[in-house]
Amino acid sequence: MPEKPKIAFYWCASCGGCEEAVVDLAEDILSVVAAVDIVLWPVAMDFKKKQIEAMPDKSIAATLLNGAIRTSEQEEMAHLLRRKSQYLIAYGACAQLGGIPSLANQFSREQLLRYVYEEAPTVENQAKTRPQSSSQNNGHTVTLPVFRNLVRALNQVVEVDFYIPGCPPTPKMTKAAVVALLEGKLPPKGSVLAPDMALCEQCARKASKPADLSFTAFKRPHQVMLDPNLCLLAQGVVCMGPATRGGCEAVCPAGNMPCTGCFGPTSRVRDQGAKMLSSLCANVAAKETKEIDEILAGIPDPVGTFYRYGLGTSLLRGKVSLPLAPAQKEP
Amino acid sequence: MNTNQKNGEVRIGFYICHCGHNIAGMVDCPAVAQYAAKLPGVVVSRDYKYMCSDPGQELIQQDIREHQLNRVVVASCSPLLHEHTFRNAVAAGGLNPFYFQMVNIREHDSWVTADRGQATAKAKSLAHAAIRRVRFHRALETTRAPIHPDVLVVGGGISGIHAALTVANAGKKVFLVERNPSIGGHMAQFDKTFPTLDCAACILTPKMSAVRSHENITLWTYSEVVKVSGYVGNYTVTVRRRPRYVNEELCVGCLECITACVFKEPKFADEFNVGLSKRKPIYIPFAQAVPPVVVIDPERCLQVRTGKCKKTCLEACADRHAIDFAQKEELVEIKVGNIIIATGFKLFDAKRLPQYGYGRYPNVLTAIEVERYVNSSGPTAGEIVLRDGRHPKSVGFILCVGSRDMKTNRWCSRTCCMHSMKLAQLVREHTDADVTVFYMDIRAPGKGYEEFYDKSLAEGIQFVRGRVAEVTDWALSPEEEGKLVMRVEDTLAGFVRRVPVDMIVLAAGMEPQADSQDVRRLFNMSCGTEGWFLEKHPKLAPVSTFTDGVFIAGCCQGPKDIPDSVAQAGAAAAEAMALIDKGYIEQEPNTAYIVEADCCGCKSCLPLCPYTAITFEETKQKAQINQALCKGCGTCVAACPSGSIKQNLFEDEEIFSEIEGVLNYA
Amino acid sequence: MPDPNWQPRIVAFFCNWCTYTAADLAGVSRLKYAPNALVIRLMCSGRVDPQFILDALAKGADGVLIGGCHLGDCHYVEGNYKTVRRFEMLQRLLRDLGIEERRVRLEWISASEGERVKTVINEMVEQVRALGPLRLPQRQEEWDREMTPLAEPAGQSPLAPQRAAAEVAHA
Amino acid sequence: MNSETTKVWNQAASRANAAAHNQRRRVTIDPITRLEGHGKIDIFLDDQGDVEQAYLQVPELRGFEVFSLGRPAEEMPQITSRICGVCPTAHHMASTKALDALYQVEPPPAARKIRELVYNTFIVEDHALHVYILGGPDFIVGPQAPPEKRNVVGVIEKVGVEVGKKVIVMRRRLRELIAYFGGKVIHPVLGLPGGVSKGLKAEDLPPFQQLAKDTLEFALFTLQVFHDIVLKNPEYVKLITSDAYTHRTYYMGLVDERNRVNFYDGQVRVVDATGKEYAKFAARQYRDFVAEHVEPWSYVKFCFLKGLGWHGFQEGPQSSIYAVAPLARLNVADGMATPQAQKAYEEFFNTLGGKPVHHTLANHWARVVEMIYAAERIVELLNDPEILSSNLRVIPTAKPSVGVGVVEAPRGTLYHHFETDDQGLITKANLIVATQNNAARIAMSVEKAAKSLIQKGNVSEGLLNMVEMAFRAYDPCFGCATHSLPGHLPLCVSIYDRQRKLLRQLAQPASLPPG
Repeated sequence: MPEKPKIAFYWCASCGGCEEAVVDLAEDILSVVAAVDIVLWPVAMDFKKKQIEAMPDKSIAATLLNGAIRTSEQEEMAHLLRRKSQYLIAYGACAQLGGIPSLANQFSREQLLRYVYEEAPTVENQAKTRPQSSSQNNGHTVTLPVFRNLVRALNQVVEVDFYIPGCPPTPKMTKAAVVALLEGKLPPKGSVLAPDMALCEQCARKASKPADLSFTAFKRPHQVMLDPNLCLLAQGVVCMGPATRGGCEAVCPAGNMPCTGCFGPTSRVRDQGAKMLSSLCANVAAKETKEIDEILAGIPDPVGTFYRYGLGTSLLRGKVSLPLAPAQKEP
Repeated sequence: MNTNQKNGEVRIGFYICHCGHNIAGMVDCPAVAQYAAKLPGVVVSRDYKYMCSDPGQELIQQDIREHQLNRVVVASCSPLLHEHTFRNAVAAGGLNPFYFQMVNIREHDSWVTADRGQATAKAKSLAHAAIRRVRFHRALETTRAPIHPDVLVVGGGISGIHAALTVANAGKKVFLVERNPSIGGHMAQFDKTFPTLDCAACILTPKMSAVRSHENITLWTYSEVVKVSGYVGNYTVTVRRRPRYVNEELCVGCLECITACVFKEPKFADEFNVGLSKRKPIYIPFAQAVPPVVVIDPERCLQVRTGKCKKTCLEACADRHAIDFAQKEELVEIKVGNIIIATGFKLFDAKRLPQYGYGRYPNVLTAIEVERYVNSSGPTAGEIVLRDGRHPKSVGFILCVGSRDMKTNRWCSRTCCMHSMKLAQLVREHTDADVTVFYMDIRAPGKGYEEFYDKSLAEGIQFVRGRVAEVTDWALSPEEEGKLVMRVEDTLAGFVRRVPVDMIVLAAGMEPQADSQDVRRLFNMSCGTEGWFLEKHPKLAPVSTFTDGVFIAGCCQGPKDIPDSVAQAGAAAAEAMALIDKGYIEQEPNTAYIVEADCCGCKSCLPLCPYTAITFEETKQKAQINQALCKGCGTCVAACPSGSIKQNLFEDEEIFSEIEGVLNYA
Repeated sequence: MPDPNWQPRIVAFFCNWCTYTAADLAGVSRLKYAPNALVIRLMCSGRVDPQFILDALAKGADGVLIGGCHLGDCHYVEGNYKTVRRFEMLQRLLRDLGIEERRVRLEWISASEGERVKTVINEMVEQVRALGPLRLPQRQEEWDREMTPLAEPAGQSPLAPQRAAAEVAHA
Repeated sequence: MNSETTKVWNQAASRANAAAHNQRRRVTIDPITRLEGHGKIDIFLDDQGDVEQAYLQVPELRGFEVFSLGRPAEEMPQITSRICGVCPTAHHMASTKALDALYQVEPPPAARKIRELVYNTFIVEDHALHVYILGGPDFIVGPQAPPEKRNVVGVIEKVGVEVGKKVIVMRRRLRELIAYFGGKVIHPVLGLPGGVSKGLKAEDLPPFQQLAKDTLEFALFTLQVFHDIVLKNPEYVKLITSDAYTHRTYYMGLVDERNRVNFYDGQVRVVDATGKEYAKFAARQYRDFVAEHVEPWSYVKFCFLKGLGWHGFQEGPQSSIYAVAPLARLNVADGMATPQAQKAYEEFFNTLGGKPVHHTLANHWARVVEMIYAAERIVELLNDPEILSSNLRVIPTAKPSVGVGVVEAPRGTLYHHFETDDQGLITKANLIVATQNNAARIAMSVEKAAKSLIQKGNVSEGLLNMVEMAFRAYDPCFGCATHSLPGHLPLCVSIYDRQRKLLRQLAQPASLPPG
């Protein structure tokens, strides 16, 4: 029988939701598994890194890698799998856009470590001990991976062939992508394997949006009784749907909450946040700067609102004035 | 289409223009050309003395043929000036004209940069941007929109009248809208006109009645434009017609109603005679008014104000029933293709210069007042008298009142010198008073104007060079008793003089109309800082504005005399007719369009379009842009959250590549 | 560290009808001003996509200037109102991302205000000069330098020793 | 320890020794990269080749507390759920409850019930995952079974493919219920201060009631499986109660007003090694009782009882270390709130010799008891007419300042603590998660297992699994623990000799199913 295509799954700085998403293929996953030869799946099965290294380059048909990249180890694995795979696929928002972890790019590495290990309310650490990439403990040298200054999306570390968006991606899309892989029916390199149309298309509330909507106030979800049928923007709640790639079938609006943009922008947009900002603000009703500012004050956290999942891959990539910690010695 | 556009490879020709020394004087053109030559895609890179010249354009066409260019970049002056020239050149070379990009290195570089090195560097950056940008250009077709042949003329002064007649004589329909009850404007108030001293009425009245009788002219006096929408070739204009309570068709101007009015005596200031005479609530603006019909002043008429009046006027007009108190204000909507603005000027209010005592000393007059005095149909039937009825023995003219003055208006009103000399001569003619003209400079730069100055001198009019410091009735010597004394430094004699006279005439300058800002917004024009309407180009498009199909004539554009006003009016008429006879206007293909496959129907763009060009296609559940209505501002393009709206000539890629370009050259 | 012969680089987005024309007027009037502003012409300030501003900064601009018609004078009725609304929010966003508000400026300059083009650009250049270089491309390069050890072939990677040991093991 | 096991060990051990000798004592079985961020264990031997010290490490960190600063508080349920995609519902709910406290709003009864319904559904689904797929293999298939059998495939062979299917289908249906309310099952969106975003439509109730029935049936069936396969096997019971897997520490868990186990709400109760109540407190007081200790060799912070102070990794009377998760919950509670669960609860303690039970491996059994309670609770809630009410929200009006929320995550007590400005923007956040509470005890379990099993440098695959069992019983989630990466901890053990040379590295797969 002909050799089955080798597939690898791998995770970096992710929450595991992407892995669960694969598991959520439920019954379907069996058919997928039957068709391929999974050579690497950390949460699921044993493997030897040596086996991967021993493989000829490009001998893995495709690697689906989820999670952002924050440590030296994750970088190294990304490079290894890039070498060994014909297709490297960024799976999920973190690998594709940096994801929620990349919100950390608004803060410095030092801020992060200081708070977590010294300032957090429950920490008792007079000695100001901090995890070290290499530490001595009664004569034992114990090592940890290096914690980078920035959170990165996969394509900021290695070349990426395809992207499967979502936090997490839907089983449906995952299956479709794997099938496309198996049948070799792949779009041009660099494509996002999801519809290239914004989410509203799929939203049950679409028809309820008035044609002449302009904003006299922005409301935060907890401040209003949310109408389960009316377009959330029409209710003054910021919904990222118009600036977000479709494919999830508008599950968050179905849960009566606004879209927060996890599928990222369409292929025609370079910076999802800037675009959403542009369209929202242009439609603000007020003309006087003072009134405009009052209305816009209804969006207290522009970064978190417009770049919830994409700060790491936005045009600015994070807070540009962050002090950099000197590149640490590898253990 | 020429084959150059078929093959995928981009072949750019780059040309930098010396513009004589205008550019080459500050920018090292050969260096820029060498720099550009090395940029990707550039196959030809040249510098040339005058790109806009025929040989310059021919150069481009040749290269297109010989080097199979499929993109052209010209670095020269502002695209607002020559973009079309070069597009045509490119088209003549067999290339779609929109494979062209222009770089403005004159207005934006060589003319504004002091250092040659910096200017050259800037030119390179700008060139780099254009070379990157042009790569993304696509073949586009200009679209044509039909032009409505009718023309609107706003303002019934000499400029408006002449423009209206010119257009009407060419067989086009014209709407002439005038705010006052009669057309004629300031010129109708003049007695004679310089430098020929022929009677203003004699030359104006025929034109006025011609307007009335012209089959192609619809004259709406006592009316104002209140709303304008649409664009060149297709304007929709709303005009408010105020009720004059007199049916223009029925009134024959017999004026019996005026005699019959319950007010036995005229007791209200007469606007035409600038308050020097009185009129009744029902009146005719002036003898030669057009339309020659009476008008009822709603502020004054008892019937209109209180509804309690014997209405003796009605009886007087019993046979014609021309008087109609039932008249109401009406809004009329008309469609026109072009608009000529001739809203004129307002005179400087001499009271703003208290040192001249206007309004404090009865015998300090303004030029226009004297103008009315000397006019035989004026308040004194041509007699120049002091307020006490005596004839002045001496008269002084103060020039530049509210002109060339940092405290009021900086500009020269251009007509006051001539106007004052004219009045001076008329004063001499009507009285034998001594006339002294106090001036800063005599400006007589027109045909026969200098001669007119000589004539004034010959007639014994005194000219004292110096700006009058103050006018006072405080006599310091017996001969100053009962006179107005002008204190002035005679800058030629070099000492301060006190000159006692009986009458002082202030040559008040011209100012933009009080409501020029509103009018500007109404017609989407720009104003200069002084408030005069801004022409598209001071030299090359003096009667055009930045809004296509809106032209300006006469003093609304800036102070000028009658000949200039008439000339401009003719020019404006000609511009309008040029468009009309062409029959259509070419629209820059910079419209926005929606890629249907990309649009998710989020409706974010719909409220943004001021021209309602974007509509929502219910069946497809997608937005659409009506190319005919789109003006190409690109606001919706910037706002489309999924990047599904594109703009011809201003595609995202084009602008991003321009950004890269300008930043690329370090 | 800042390079001594650094000159501020400002990308200017000017609307065709007012500010671009005003800049032409400044030229016709031969007003001399700083050469640091590079003008990109758009039909209306309403076309200025916030992406353009971020992209300009990310690609090396030290400042961005947007010029449009005065409010109420927009050639397209209300385009500039959309601009000012976007601008207000963008300023907050930039502040949160560590970019000084004074690097991005919105100015209404009518076609007749050539003098104002000169003043605004000169001011802008000076205030950006005072802020110093933004150098985002360089900064992002510096950010990514921490990765370089791993960008090299696996052999040189920090975990090499372990792997070496491993090879021995399986020899 | 039975002879079979011993045999396997000795064979493996001798192989290993030979290998070690050939390669000058530098053997590496290298799966380390599989374990990035998912924890690794370094074991240091002394000259005799006995264990000197073992380090359980977690090498990752994301710093949610920091990048939450300045964000609107109401976004926390959705942001913090990204701490872990395996138990997003736990984080979502803890944050949501913190928001109730922050805005001082009491959700309407229906909203509270929907939250509880979703939460208990999540508990069953997650416990099922562990019992059958993650931890289960150790028992169902057996600790001595070869690694390739020690996963869901092996489980299915043992219990039959029908059961395997049943598990997968059951989990899918339960997750569909969560998605119904939460929009998504991974990272749901229903939680708002003062309520939930979405209610239950009458027409959708019947299928869910059916699901509830099936769930209870499934839970009871699971107990049966546990009986048949585990409890009927004296070997297992011996293993469970063996000293290698026993620690005398404090226990912490959430209890209702009658001190019965509750996952969603109640007071936190702490009992000492003798089962005596050490403390009982409301969530907002957690800072008086819980403290975190930092070690330079791990990104995870180790919790201990603040009042007692940090005394290192030790058990017994000196210990300030406590455990959470199923066993702990049963230990701190006086009983279960539902009949069937209560029965199972009593049986649990009777069999294992009364409260408190200190045997780490008993967690598996406790987990099954909890499944039954959760299932019964689901039945109750779905038969409560109020569940259909459309009164689901109270709009907060109070000025926000501080809010602490606590829930029992499947892996133990979970605290979310937020402070905000008047606008409700986060000014301070602190998150103490299940596995962090357990971290110290897990480390101890591992070291204890290692010490008791590794002698004279003899190391074997079998050992590794025994060590792995020591912590897998906790079903630790180091993703949660560091607010960083998830992972039903796959294990890598590195063993160093006296010269601190890497002696060996051993690895086991974590056991999610390939299908």
